[in-house]
Order: sequence, then structure tokens, then C-alpha cells
Amino acid sequence: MAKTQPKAPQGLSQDGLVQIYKDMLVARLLDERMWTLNRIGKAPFVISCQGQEASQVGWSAALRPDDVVVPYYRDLGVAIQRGMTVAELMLAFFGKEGDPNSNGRQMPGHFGCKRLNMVSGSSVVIVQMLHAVGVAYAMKMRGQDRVAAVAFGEGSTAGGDFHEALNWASIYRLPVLFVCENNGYAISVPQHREMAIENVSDRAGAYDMAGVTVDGNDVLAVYEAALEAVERGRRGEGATLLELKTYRVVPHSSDDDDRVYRSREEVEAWKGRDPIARYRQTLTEMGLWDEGRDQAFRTETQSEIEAAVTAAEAAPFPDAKDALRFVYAEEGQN
Amino acid sequence: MAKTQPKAPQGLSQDGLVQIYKDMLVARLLDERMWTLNRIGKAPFVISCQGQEASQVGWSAALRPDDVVVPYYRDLGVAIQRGMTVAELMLAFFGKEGDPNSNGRQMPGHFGCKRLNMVSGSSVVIVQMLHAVGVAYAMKMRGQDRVAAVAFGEGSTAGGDFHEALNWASIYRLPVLFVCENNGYAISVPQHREMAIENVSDRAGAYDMAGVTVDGNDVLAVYEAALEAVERGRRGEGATLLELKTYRVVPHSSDDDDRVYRSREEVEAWKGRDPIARYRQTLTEMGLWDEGRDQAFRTETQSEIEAAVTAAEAAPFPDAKDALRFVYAEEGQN
Amino acid sequence: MPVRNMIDSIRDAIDVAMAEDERVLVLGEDVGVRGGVFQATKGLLEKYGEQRVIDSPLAESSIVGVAIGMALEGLHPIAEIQFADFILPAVNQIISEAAKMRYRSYNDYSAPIVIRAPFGGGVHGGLYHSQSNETIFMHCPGLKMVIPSTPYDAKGLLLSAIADPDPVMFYEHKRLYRLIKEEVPDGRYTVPIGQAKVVRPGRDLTIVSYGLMVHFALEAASALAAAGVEAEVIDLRTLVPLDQDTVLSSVRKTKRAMVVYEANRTMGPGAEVAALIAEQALFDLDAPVGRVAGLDIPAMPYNHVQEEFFLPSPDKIAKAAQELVAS
Amino acid sequence: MPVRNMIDSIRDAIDVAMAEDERVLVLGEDVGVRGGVFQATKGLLEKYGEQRVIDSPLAESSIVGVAIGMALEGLHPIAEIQFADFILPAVNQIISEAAKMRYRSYNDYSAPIVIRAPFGGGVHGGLYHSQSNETIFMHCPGLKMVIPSTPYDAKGLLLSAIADPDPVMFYEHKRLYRLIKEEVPDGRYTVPIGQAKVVRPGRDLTIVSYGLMVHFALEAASALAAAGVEAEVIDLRTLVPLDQDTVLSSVRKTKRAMVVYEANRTMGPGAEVAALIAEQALFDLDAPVGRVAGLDIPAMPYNHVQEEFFLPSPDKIAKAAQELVAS
Ligand SMILES: Cc1ncc(C[n+]2csc(CCOP(=O)(O)OP(=O)(O)O)c2C)c(N)n1
Ligand SMILES: Cc1ncc(C[n+]2csc(CCOP(=O)(O)OP(=O)(O)O)c2C)c(N)n1
Ligand SMILES: [Mg+2]
Ligand SMILES: [Mg+2]
Repeated sequence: MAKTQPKAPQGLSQDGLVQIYKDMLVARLLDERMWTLNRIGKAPFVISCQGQEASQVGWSAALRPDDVVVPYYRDLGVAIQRGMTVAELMLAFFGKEGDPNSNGRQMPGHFGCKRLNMVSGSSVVIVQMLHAVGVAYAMKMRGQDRVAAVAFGEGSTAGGDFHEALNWASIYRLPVLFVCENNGYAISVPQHREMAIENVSDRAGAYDMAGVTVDGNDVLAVYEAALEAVERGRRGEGATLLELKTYRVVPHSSDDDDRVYRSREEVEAWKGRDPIARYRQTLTEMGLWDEGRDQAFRTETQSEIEAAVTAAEAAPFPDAKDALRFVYAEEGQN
Repeated sequence: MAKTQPKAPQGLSQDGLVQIYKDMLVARLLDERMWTLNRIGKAPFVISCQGQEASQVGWSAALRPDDVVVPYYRDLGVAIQRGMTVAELMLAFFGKEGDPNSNGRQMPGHFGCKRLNMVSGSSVVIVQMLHAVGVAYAMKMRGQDRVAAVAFGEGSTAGGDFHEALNWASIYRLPVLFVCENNGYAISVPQHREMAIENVSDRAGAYDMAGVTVDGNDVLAVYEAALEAVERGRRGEGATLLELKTYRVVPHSSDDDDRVYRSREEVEAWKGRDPIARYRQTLTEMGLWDEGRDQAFRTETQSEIEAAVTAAEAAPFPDAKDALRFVYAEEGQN
Repeated sequence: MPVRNMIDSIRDAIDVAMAEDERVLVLGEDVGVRGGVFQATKGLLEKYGEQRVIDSPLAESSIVGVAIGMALEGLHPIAEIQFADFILPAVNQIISEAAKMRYRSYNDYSAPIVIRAPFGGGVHGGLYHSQSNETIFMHCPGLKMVIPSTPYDAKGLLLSAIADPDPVMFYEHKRLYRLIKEEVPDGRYTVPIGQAKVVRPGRDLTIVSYGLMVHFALEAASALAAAGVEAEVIDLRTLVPLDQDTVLSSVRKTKRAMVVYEANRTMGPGAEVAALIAEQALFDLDAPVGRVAGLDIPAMPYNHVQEEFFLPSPDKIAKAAQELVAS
Repeated sequence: MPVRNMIDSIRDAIDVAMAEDERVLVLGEDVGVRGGVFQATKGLLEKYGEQRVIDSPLAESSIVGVAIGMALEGLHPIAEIQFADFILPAVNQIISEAAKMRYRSYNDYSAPIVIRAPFGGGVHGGLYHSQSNETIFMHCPGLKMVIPSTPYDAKGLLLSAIADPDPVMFYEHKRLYRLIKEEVPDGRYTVPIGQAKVVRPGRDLTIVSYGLMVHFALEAASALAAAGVEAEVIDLRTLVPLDQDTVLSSVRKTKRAMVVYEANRTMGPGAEVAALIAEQALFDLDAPVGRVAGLDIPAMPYNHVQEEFFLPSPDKIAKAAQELVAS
């Protein structure tokens, strides 16, 4: 039986297709390295993107640099796709001087950097949806064709700001891409204790908004759905609630023990659906990737990571007194 | 053409049918009297049920005394249907000693009385939905067949607690009747600025919950829909979001001037759909009411109201020091 | 010069800012067609259109959260919370988000929004239309907090707040909206944030206050003067940053201090002022630091008897001052 | 007698209450299968079942709002907020609703719930897993507020809180969960709400504190003793109601007072304690009332250098005490 050759979605060049893979892989390898650093006692905390790389890089790749992204703590893949470097991310991981996210003030996973049009987030879940709505309001008011994209977990959708944000976006038909990375759990709480419905995207109807669910481990499907939503936004046709069904294959964070709330079989089954292996297969079938390039890229990335680790370990912590800066604007600044 | 004779809904005796009318009319007459007292400077504040009597008395009449109701500030009709007397309501209106709602602590319209299984509310909108959910959780946990019913305006549904409450009720399939009295405005803000959808009940689908919209000026339709929802709850089949389309024919409160945000034609048109006149017509067609009884009942009610006004005006305010009581439980109380 | 009451001077400040700078906009419940329930935004919809005068949905968290997002894109939103009592659903967006945006992003992002809210009682607003919850925001580095007591200051301070690069809480005592009129210039002028004002000089004790209570303190001071006691009255005008110098130099002069506020007494703003004095001017004091404040009950009741019982009054202030001076 | 750390003694208290009274239940994020992220409810799901150990949706307003409703029907819910930093979305339900239910209904209804929340820093929790926001709830008549500093007190106070007919905020310093062990009896015993404790007697100054800071104050006191300064250390244990007598009689004896707290300095709990002293014991004082507190920056940074810079420490406390005694 003749197998159909995978097709690249609209708007993606061959380089673009490969770049997506690279971003996913860098995210994975960096994340893994953070865990080992944590486990050997070199850093107090990791929160992880593992398993969700296709979702993250997929939705992020559908945006332009002048769009605004509002990621959540799991979105290492988004930070990398937007252009944050491994060296920068390692500074953030260790809380060191020069971390472009917060200069060592926030825990790892709190991405934000104006250069990348990536809004700084807190640890408080779901609040960021409203910020994206406000950003999109400003864009629309100025007649721009930019969009705001915001990500969050499915558990967090139980919070009131979810509803308030969708409601605003729909009343004003704002160009927002709402991305729910649905990994089936809020720490230990399974989806059926978070909501009575099957698909988060089913809630879009409550706002007369487009709602779409796709396989979050299929990066091209994610990209396509996100792009469609983004274009809907650019055309002035309002927001989309995009749900990506995925799974985190590691514990919630380095403080978590996931064995108490989910079976090893379930985790292993999902590891078998690894989004990176899957996309490597696709790219290989497209003739854009092969084992040799894979090995070479891995080696290159690993050494980039090790260099970043070395540099970040050697980097100083911020001065104590630096903690006093930027509570308010400094003299003369606006 | 032969007109079909109106039919009484299930569960309502002839007395029950008449009582509903009486409760609606008492609410209206009392409300009107409060406005005149306010306008002649005898009381600082009125908030009004006028136009919404069918909605209020209709949903409230579908409940049993041992059910719990959580009304909102407009629900004078509910308070009366539950059994609060005109005399008591007048004490509350003047903030006098003996007001069973709050002993003069709260503004008028803040109903609450344990004797009537009617939970005390604040002025903060939408918070009460969560209280009803907690009440229903307790009922279900104890295996009772009681239900909790909670009312709110459509504008208030924009608040996060709306979503959080429906989500809980649906996850645990709790016996809650959520009643949205949709009068088309939140003070001056029309529905299309509050939400992008036509029917609040369309949001029920986001929670896999029954959602129903009925004509809120048709008291028997309201009663029937509420009863069906209540029975669904008693049978353990979960909550219902019931939307009653109605209109307030007076300003939001005595502090409001509605002429700036809605046309006199619109208001007059709705006055033409007066729920009380409409139901009087129905009862008359059923042979349960006539002009004579109407006049007699009005006269009787007016004198009850005047007696209540006289008594309430003569009643003392609470002692100043009484304000210090019940911040916490008193010694020996549990 | 035109004579304005406080609500007019506030509307005028917003109007001036909106006319000068199209990034300024207002959002909140009923601020559009209705012009705000207290009429602070009356006429602005007609003048500046629906995009810049936004009748928001009834959801305070969203009002602040959306304003933050607007500010991230360079707009300068003025959010109206209909009553300060109803700001609580927005506390998370204010404290976790607006106040910490600049800090957590190491100055990459900021949230220059103004949050206006009518607070305070004495208007038969009962438990939920009378509260004074400024403590919550005073205890939040990253926010500023302004409370004017006169029409002139209200306009000047609001224009400063709108121009401020950081989030500013702007609390307006609702009983002051129409209580006082004074000359308020047209056009732009500012009163700087962070400067208290000695509104009556005196030598025998210092009464520190803000909002409506400034006027009660002034009334009390007149009564005291008749009895030979000269009270110095300070209007803080800004709770954050607090003008410590003005407070401390007055107290060092008069040797006696009293704080008057309408919020619940325990942990109210006066606690911080008293603590400041106890720390910085203790050896100057000839008397305990007094506090005349709202009662420690949930809020002021609706009926006027208990409402009056709850609130500080010129009489209560004068009486407490007499005792302080006698001690 | 069994030796327990604080997290075990808290779990034990809940267990005792649930075994005795089937109206007691727990709800919160991850409190079921996971046993709570700090394991305060470990094993309770297996023992008491899903109906009484509720893995709530991730929505703090609903956790408190639903708990209020349960309490209205006679249940005694213990709500866990995963981190005190995340209590802000529930502030409206706590302050507007739980705290005012009895008052506004003139005693018809009440909301006897316990809200447990891990607070405080020094655990590399960064800006949003380290906060101390107890001020917000101290300024709210209708609430009680308890903060234990030892395993023994934690159990006894939590059992009092669960039995209390009114809403109680129960803040647990997360760094204390596993820091100290001591003998904690099995079964029921209570420590009364509203009583502070002199945890070290002394004559030269009074250090008032609560939570983790009590231990830092004790360390400082040891160091001070070596230098000949005898500090009396008071563990408030309850912020509301505040045990004024214990504080004031100590200060009247030592003539010097200092408050140590980890919350932001301005308008933090120490402001109220200092104000109390300045009002009630001024003529007894030989020195200004000192405050050693968290910095006035949004919260403590993640990196350990700035985390330590933010926090009071035994050294900083001892140094401030020396200065106070010298003054
Ligand atoms: C308001 C708030 N409450 C609680 C937490 C603690 N917390 C952090 S992540 C998390 C679970 C989030 O689950 P979900 O939204 O599904 O995202 P996921 O971590 O699964 O990607 C919780 C409870 C928080 N950060 N914010
Ligand atoms: C949280 C909160 N915000 C604002 C208000 C002020 N307010 C009182 S009623 C109201 C409008 C409510 O509209 P709706 O829910 O449609 O009910 P209706 O009055 O039309 O019956 C507003 C904004 C409030 N009470 N609570
Ligand atoms: Mg999840
Ligand atoms: Mg309405």
C-alpha cells in the first residue's frame, strides 16, 4: 500500500519545518539537563515542558515576531521558538545576573522578555488570559493586524479569569489566540475532577467563539490550527479557543511525585506517543531530516547546553541591593 | 375561533394558582409604596422588583420550604413568596429594629432569613452562586432530596464566580437551580456589551448542564420550567441553568436615571407586557379570579402596607451599641 | 477661575488627559452612556467615542486585568471600580499582576494604570457601599496610593496619577464628591504624588488624616481652637509613598499626634502612621499616639444611628484631642 | 509521647477532627490522591472517602465560596489554599462573604470555615511562593487569624480553629513544616485562640513575633544573652484577636519593644503591634518601637542572595536589638 507523503502546511518553508523540529529538540534536551542539575542538588527547582513540545512550538511558530505571546510556566518550547537562547535560559534556571526574564527574581519557567514580545508572567495561573485580551484590545483599537496569543493548562480553566477573558474577547471580537495545553492533569487532579466536559474547546460556544481541538502531539496539526486561528484574528473575525490534547511525561515539577496519582502504564503509553520522535519521522519521510543530521544536531545542542551550564554556574548572582531596583520606575524613566 | 382555556401546571392547586398572583401583586404594591416613600424623602434608597414579579414568584413557588433559596437584591417577590411579611419588609426598608434580614444593618433589598431558609446576601454580585453550590453539596452528601436555588442578573454572569459555580455544580452533579433573571441591562449596560451571545442559558452546554430559557413574564411557564429543574435536581440528575427573559420597568434603583440609557418607547412597550396584568387575565380565564376579588385584595393589601409603614416609621432604630453584636459568635453560642 | 466640586474636577482631569493624549482611555461599569454612577465620566463617550470610553462587562478582575494588558501595549487606561467595596474580586490582578509587573520583568514591562474607586461612608450605603479598604493596597510595594480631599487636589493628583509610569490607586471619598466647591483651574496642572500638606498650622498636637476625615479634623480643630487648643492638621493626600518628613516634623514640633481614619481601626492606615511616629519620633512625644478610627465591626450599618456610631466625627476627634492634650 | 514535625501534627489535628465529627471535611487543590502538595492531608482520602476529602477544581474563589455554602448547611469545611500567594482570587469571598455572614444576617447565618494556607519564605519560592499577606486578613473584623510556630501549638490551635464558630484563617509557615520536631500528644487537645505566649523571658527588651520569625528571634536572643542582653520573646500565635495584655505587660516591664515579621514592612502586622504599644504603653518606653521586617519590595526574589537580603535573620534581629538597647 502506497503511503501518502506527509504534506507541509501553508506558510512553512523547508527551513521552517526543520526549525520547528530543532526548537522542539532543544527544548527537550535543555529540560532534561535541568532535571539532572536539580537531582544532583545544583538547583532547587525545575518545571517541565517534556511531552508538550509539539503543542508549544507548534502554536508559537504560527505567530509573527511582532505578535505578542503570553506564555505559561510550562512553555519552554515557546521561549525557545521565540528566540530566547539556551545560555539565557540557563541563567534564568540558576537565578543569575543577566537572566533576561527577571534577572534571577523569578523561579525557573517564568518566561518574559520584551525583545521577544513575550509578556512576563507570575506563578498565579490563568490571570494572563486577561492581559492578552487587553493587548489585543490595543492592537485592534490601533487598526493593526497583530494578534495576542496566550497559553494555559486545562486545570487552570476552572478559574474565573478564564471566563472573564473569553467574555471580553468575544464581546469586542478581539484578535486573541487562546491556547489550552490540555495534559489531562492539574498536578494530581485529573480532568474529570476539573470539569464535566470532554473538550475544553466546547466552552467556546458559550462565547460565540471558534473552538478547536487538535492532537497536541502532532506539531503540524497544531501549527495549522493555530495559523488558521491567527489569521482569523488578523482578519478581524475574533478570537479562537484552541485546545491541544497532550501529556506531560514527567512529574508536575521537581517537587512532585506523580506515582501516587497516575499509573506507570499510562505514562509509558504516552511516552510511546512522543511528539519529537513522531515529527522526526515525518521530517524524515519528507526527506528533510535523517539520522546523521539528528546526531549532529544533538551533539551540537548538548555542547551548547554544557557551555551554557558552565557559564551560568560561573555567572554571579545579582547583587543583593539589585533587589531594590524597579519596584517603581527609576528617576527620569517613563 | 375557539380560544384554548389556560391549563394549570402540574403540582399547583387552585389556591396555589391564586397565591402566586397574590404574591406578585403584593410585591408590586409594596415596591411602588417604597418608591413614593423614597421620593418624599422618608427613606434613602429603593431597589426594585417591578416588572420581574412573574420571574421571581414563579421560580420561588416551585420550591419546598425545606429547600434553600439564595436570592439577589431584586428578589422582593421571592422574599414574599417564601413568607416574609409586609411588616417585616417595611422594617427592613427603614433599617429599623426587628428587621429579620439584618436588623437594619443592610440596605433594602438584602433579603435573608433562616426561618425561611433564605440565605443572607451581600451587595457584591454573583458571589452567592458559590454559596448555593456548597449548600447543595451538603444536601447531596447527606442523601437528601432538597435543592438549592440561587438567582442573579444577567449582567452579573460576566463575573468569574459564575463560571466557577457552574463548573463545580456540574462536576459533582449537584441539585442546584441557577436562575438568571435576564432583564437586558446591568444598570445602563445593555446585554450586547455584557456578552456576545443571545441566551445566557447557552452557557449551560459549557458545563454539560441543562440550560433552559423561558419567557420570564409568563409566571406559569416560569413555574413549570423551574419545577422541572428542581425535580431534575431531586432525582440526582444535576443542576439547571434557567434563564428568565424579563425587564425592569423602573430605574435600577432610586439613585439611577434610566432615561439616559434606554428609550421611553422601549420601557412603555415592556410595561404593556406587564406580568401581573397578564396573569390576572389567565386566572380570570380559568375562573379563579375576577375584578371584584382583585379590588378587594388590592384594598386589603394597601391597608396592610399602610399599617406596616406606620408601624415601621414608629419603630425605633437599633441601639447604637447593637452594632457591636455578632461580629463573632457570642459567649456560649455555637 | 471656575469653581468646581470634586466630581467635576475629576471629570475635568480625565477630560484634559484624554484630549492631550490619545493613549489615555477609561473603562469600567456604566462609565459610557451613563457617565458613571457618580457621573465622573459624563460626556466623555460623546467626546472620545466607544473605543476610548468602554462600558465594561460586570467583572472587576477583568477590568483590571484587561487594563494591564492595554498598558503593556502602551495605552494608559483609567479603570473605574464602581465602589471600592467591589474591588475585592480584582485584588489578585492588582497585587499579583499590576503591582509586580515591572519588578518581575526587571523593568522590561510595566503597568501604568490608574484605578479609581469611590470609598468611604456616611452616605447610607450600608455594609457594602461604605467601606475603606485602602490598607490592602498600602501593603503592596509596586503600587502608589492617592486619596485627595479637595477638588483642587483631586484634579492635580489625578493628572499626576495618569502621567505616572506605575500603577496608582486613586481613592475618592464619595461623600466629598459634592460636599465642597473651590476654584479649580481649567487645563493641565499637577499636584505631585507623595507630598502631604499642612492644612492648618498649630502647636499643641498634630492630627494626621486624609479624605473626608481631613474636613472633620479641621472642624474639630476649629472647635479646639475655641477651647484654646491649637491643632495642626495634616492632609496626607498620598498614602503610598507616605510623606514621612511632613508628618515627623510636625510631630516633633507639637509633641503629640493623633491619626484619624474611617477604615476599621485595627491594621488600618493609621497603624502605619502611628508605627512610623513610634519609631522615628518617640523621644519627641509627650503623649501616646492616638487613633480615632472606624469601629472594628465588619462595616458601617445602613441605619443612620449605627452609621454615625461607626464613623469618626468632629466631636469624637475633638474629644480625643482634648484627652491627648491633657495627658 | 509521639514526636512530630509540624506537617504531621497538622495532619493529625485534621484526622482527629474528622474521626470525631463527620461534619468536618477538607477541600482544596490536590488534597485528595496527592495528599496535598505539602502532605498535610496525606492518607485522609483513603480513610474518609471522596465526599469528605475533595480534590477541588483549580479556582480559589470557588474553594472558599463553596466552603461557605457547606458551612451554611452545618458542615465544618477546612479549605486548603495551596500557597498563601494564591489566596488573592478568594479575597472577595473571604472578606465580603465569610467574614460578614454572621454580622449581616444578625446571627441567623454564619460561616465556620477554616482556611489553611502555607505562607512565608526562605524556601527558594521566589516572588509567588514566599509571600506573607496576613495583613489583608488582620484588617477584617469577622475573621480570626492564627499562626502557629511549633508542632504542638499547630495541632492544638488547629483543633480550636475547627471547633470555632467563626471563620478562621490558619497560616502555616512552610519552612517550619519540617524544621522542628517535638512531643505532640495523640488525640484531642486544644490551644486557645487569642493567647500569646512568652517563649523566652527577659528584662532588657521585648521581641514580638510569630511564625518562623519566632525561632529567628529566639536565636537572636541567645546571641544577645551571650552579649549580656536579656530579650523577652513573645510568640503571638494569634494575630486576631491580638493578645494585647501579654504584649503590653511585657513591654511595660522591659521598656523596649521590637516587632519582627517577614511580611513587607510598610503596613505589615508589626505596624499594628507598634501602634498598640505607642498608644497604650508610651510612657513606659525607653526607646523607639523597632521593626525588623521584610523589605518593601514586591516579594522576595528567587536567587538566594536576594532572598536572604529580603528576609529578617537572627543576625539582623540581634543587631537591631543591640541598637534599641543602646538607644
Ligand atoms: C491561582 C493558583 N492556584 C494554585 C496554583 C498552584 N499550581 C501551580 S500549577 C497547578 C496546576 C495547573 O494545572 P494545569 O492548568 O492543568 O496546567 P499544567 O501544569 O497541567 O500544565 C497548580 C494547582 C497556582 N500556581 N495558581
Ligand atoms: C462585584 C460588584 N460590582 C459592581 C456592583 C454594582 N452593581 C450593582 S447592581 C449592578 C448591575 C447588575 O446587573 P444585573 O446582574 O443584570 O442585575 P439587574 O440589576 O439587572 O437585575 C452593578 C454593576 C456590585 N453590586 N457588585
Ligand atoms: Mg494540566
Ligand atoms: Mg440585568
